[in-house]
Amino acid sequence: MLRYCSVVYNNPMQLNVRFFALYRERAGRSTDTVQLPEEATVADLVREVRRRFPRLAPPGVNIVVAVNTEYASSDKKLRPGDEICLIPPVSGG
Amino acid sequence: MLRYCSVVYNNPMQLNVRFFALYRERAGRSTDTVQLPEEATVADLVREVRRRFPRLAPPGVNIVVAVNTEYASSDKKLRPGDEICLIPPVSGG
Amino acid sequence: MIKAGMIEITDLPLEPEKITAQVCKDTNGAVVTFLGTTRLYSEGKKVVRLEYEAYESMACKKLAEICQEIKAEFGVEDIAIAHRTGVVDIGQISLVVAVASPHRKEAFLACHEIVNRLKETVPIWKKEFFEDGSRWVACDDHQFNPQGHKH
Amino acid sequence: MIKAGMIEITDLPLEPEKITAQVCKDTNGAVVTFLGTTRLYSEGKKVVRLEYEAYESMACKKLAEICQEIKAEFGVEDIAIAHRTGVVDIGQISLVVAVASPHRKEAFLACHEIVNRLKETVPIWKKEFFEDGSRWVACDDHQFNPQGHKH
Repeated sequence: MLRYCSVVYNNPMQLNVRFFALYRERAGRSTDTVQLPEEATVADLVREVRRRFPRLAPPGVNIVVAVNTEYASSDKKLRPGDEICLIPPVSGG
Repeated sequence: MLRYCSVVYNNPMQLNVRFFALYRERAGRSTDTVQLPEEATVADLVREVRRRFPRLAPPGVNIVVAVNTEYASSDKKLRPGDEICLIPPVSGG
Repeated sequence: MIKAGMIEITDLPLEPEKITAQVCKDTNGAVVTFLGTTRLYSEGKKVVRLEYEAYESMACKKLAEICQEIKAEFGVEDIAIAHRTGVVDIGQISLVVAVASPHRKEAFLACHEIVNRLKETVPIWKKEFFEDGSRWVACDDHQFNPQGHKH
Repeated sequence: MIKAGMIEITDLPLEPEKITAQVCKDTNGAVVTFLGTTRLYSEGKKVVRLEYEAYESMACKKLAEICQEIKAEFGVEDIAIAHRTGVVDIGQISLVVAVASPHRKEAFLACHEIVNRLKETVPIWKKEFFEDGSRWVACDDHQFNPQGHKH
């Protein structure tokens, strides 16, 4: 835990996150910046975003994430500069 | 046979036949008038038309007939005034 | 030229937008349109132009029957069909079938099946003109066998 | 607005003729066009208008991927897709998918499957506005359960 905290504060990644549709409305904004430790995963990101915006989605609902315009699994490692978007259930057509 | 002949010549039906597409070209005309005995069937009509236009279709090929804008079976009885058309294989679309 | 409801057989160029517009209603969410267009090649041979001939009154009636069958089988309400006759140049439209329904699956299946049935039963004929001859499509078995052995 | 080849996402009204025209070639004999239009009723409730939102760059890429898959699976070459964003009034067109191929079967199946996949994977969202409220379509399981029992 100590190491985790030191990474967060000494060498954090700053990541821009985009919200669309339902998530944009619930977050009350289109973008947000979150700080995560180096080597953080999509799951870490979702945890942090849920902490910042508790009303985004109920706990039992999976939040889908796209990294660099590709759907990402929860264990995918994030890198500085990644384009991260939260994708609510799609309904085009 | 005698009775058949007397029907043909004493009380014949005069029927107008229309030809389309391949049959029109092979008959060299769009319409023809054939005389058939009363109570003649589609099969009788086809036989008479084949006699008049031997190059319409090879002997082994079935000639489809429409009577009053409906596909007709070979045993269908014809009546004066029927609209009779010879229908080559269709290829619309 | 013959027109009955949303069925039309005409020797004028077809206008797909107008035909499709006939089936659009605000209760329909899906509109599927099929265009049959004349191809440059037929079985590897270059086609110069096509000619369509129709037994108009019967063709119109058969198309109306197909519409009734399809409406009953697929539960769709809105169908428009137009078929062109006469000379149709390469790349031009010979057939338009438009089907609209609340949901897409029925519209796709119904439109496809209309075209299938049309090609089986509607008295319309297509003649292909090549550089060195012509033929009525689908009439190959009507060729006389020069040896006279065909039955 | 984003456009890549025959894929377009735009907040301007869609023009189906122009999109369909892109896939017409004289080697194709069949053109199947799907129009998605906004319906007056959604699950029995009267809709006033709709709004579409897209993650444009990813939506465009996903549509291009679907096109590649469909071309490989169905052997078709010519596909055009346009999706509208922003406010779309009732009866207007939100989606156009046009597929052309030498023969009709592939065009029908490919066009249908493109629409199916689009609705599953492409990041575009539809919001329905009713007289008494609004909802993002497909997001029903994102409602918070007031009793807190939902998992």
